[in-house]
Amino acid sequence: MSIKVLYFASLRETLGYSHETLTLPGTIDTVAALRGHLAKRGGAWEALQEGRNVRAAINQEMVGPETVVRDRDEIAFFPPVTGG
Amino acid sequence: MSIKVLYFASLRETLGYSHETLTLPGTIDTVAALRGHLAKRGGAWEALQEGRNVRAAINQEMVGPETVVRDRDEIAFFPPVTGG
Amino acid sequence: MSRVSVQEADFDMAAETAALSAGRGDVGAVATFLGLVRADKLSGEGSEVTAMTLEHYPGMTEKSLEAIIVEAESRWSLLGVRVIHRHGRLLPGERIVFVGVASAHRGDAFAACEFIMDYLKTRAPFWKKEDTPEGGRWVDARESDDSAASRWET
Amino acid sequence: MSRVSVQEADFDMAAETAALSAGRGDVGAVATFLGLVRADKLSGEGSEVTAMTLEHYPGMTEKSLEAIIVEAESRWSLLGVRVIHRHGRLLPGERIVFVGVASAHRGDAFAACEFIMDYLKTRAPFWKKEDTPEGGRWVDARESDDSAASRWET
Repeated sequence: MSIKVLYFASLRETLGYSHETLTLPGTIDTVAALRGHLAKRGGAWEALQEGRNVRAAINQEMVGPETVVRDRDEIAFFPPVTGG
Repeated sequence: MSIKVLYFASLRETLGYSHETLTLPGTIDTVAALRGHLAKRGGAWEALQEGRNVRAAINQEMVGPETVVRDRDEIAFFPPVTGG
Repeated sequence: MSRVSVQEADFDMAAETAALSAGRGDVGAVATFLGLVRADKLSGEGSEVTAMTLEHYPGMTEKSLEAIIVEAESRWSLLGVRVIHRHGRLLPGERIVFVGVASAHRGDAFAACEFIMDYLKTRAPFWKKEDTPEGGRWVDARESDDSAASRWET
Repeated sequence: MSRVSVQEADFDMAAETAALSAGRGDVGAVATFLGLVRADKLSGEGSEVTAMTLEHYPGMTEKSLEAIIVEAESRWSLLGVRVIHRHGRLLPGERIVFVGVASAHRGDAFAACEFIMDYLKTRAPFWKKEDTPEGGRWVDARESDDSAASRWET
């Protein structure tokens, strides 16, 4: 399946990417699995490893790690929010 | 002793007085005693009887019934406040 | 500028709010409250309110509001407080009361603003009389105002 | 007028507050909150903040703020809500966020205004980066914001 991934704030700066389009194998079917998949790129990408303080949204709604990722989803990763 | 007494809002309208200067016998030495003294005038003044929902201030500070009244005090009686 | 005003005249909420943080870099939060005359305010059943007249106890009103602010300042870390309360005859939709509180953080600003309003409602000597097509009627004190104020007592 | 705005431009708090009660007789209470850039805001130790840059997630910010308002409306009896949040580069003393809530009674207005700010602080995708003489630093999320938001969960 094909998804769009967005990165924001300090995570965007750490990774050096604001967004990318990915084609995923069918085994990567949850937010947690996607994070693990990306963290395996190594280097800066280890910022996405399990246990790091990263939040996720799918199609612009906050989601937990077990939420299912579907074809054409827009998935965002970012640090805890600090607005207001 | 000589005191000034003020009446406000519905109590002022009921009594038909906004203020008066009173010379009190020495036996009238608390707010409660003063209320009883005034209520004995009868008629509309019974609005000041014990048990009626009347608040008191001495020298512009809210006080309870047992507060002592002193010479030259400014004493106010009024219903519960409803501002804001 | 004094931080308490009891006046017949209307006020400029924007200027009052701006003054609470003007020229300083330590204010991160300003909470405000604005109370307005409602046309549908009812003391029990009854009809539309055509006007409201606010009576007060000159001298004591200012003193009681100042005391409420001092109490708020002893409870929270505040950088500025402004209270304005009008008296006289007001029409529906008109401003009655303004409370503005500045602080470094929002928690202090919100709590102090609500505290000041709750105490004002039970301790500041103002009384409302509503004009209706059937005549004037004094507004009864509300039980809910007493319970709101008593929340702050430990 | 939309009740949520996410914009670079400054806003007119007086006009926004007035709009919440304009032309209606049922609003008795308007609670507002204004958040400002502090010059002394510290992420840990550090020096003066010379500017603040707010990044956000376009689209999601508006959706999340709208969802927070809908949640507030389900909890309290509200007559109007307005939320404005700025992004981009802001100087100390500049306005960041405005929340205004109109209701018949003050209890609902205060609670909903504070609830919206608490949820905004933990759920709306904005991130602050402070400029200091030593360079830029991302602001860390505060534990106190999580606990403020969790107060509202039953």
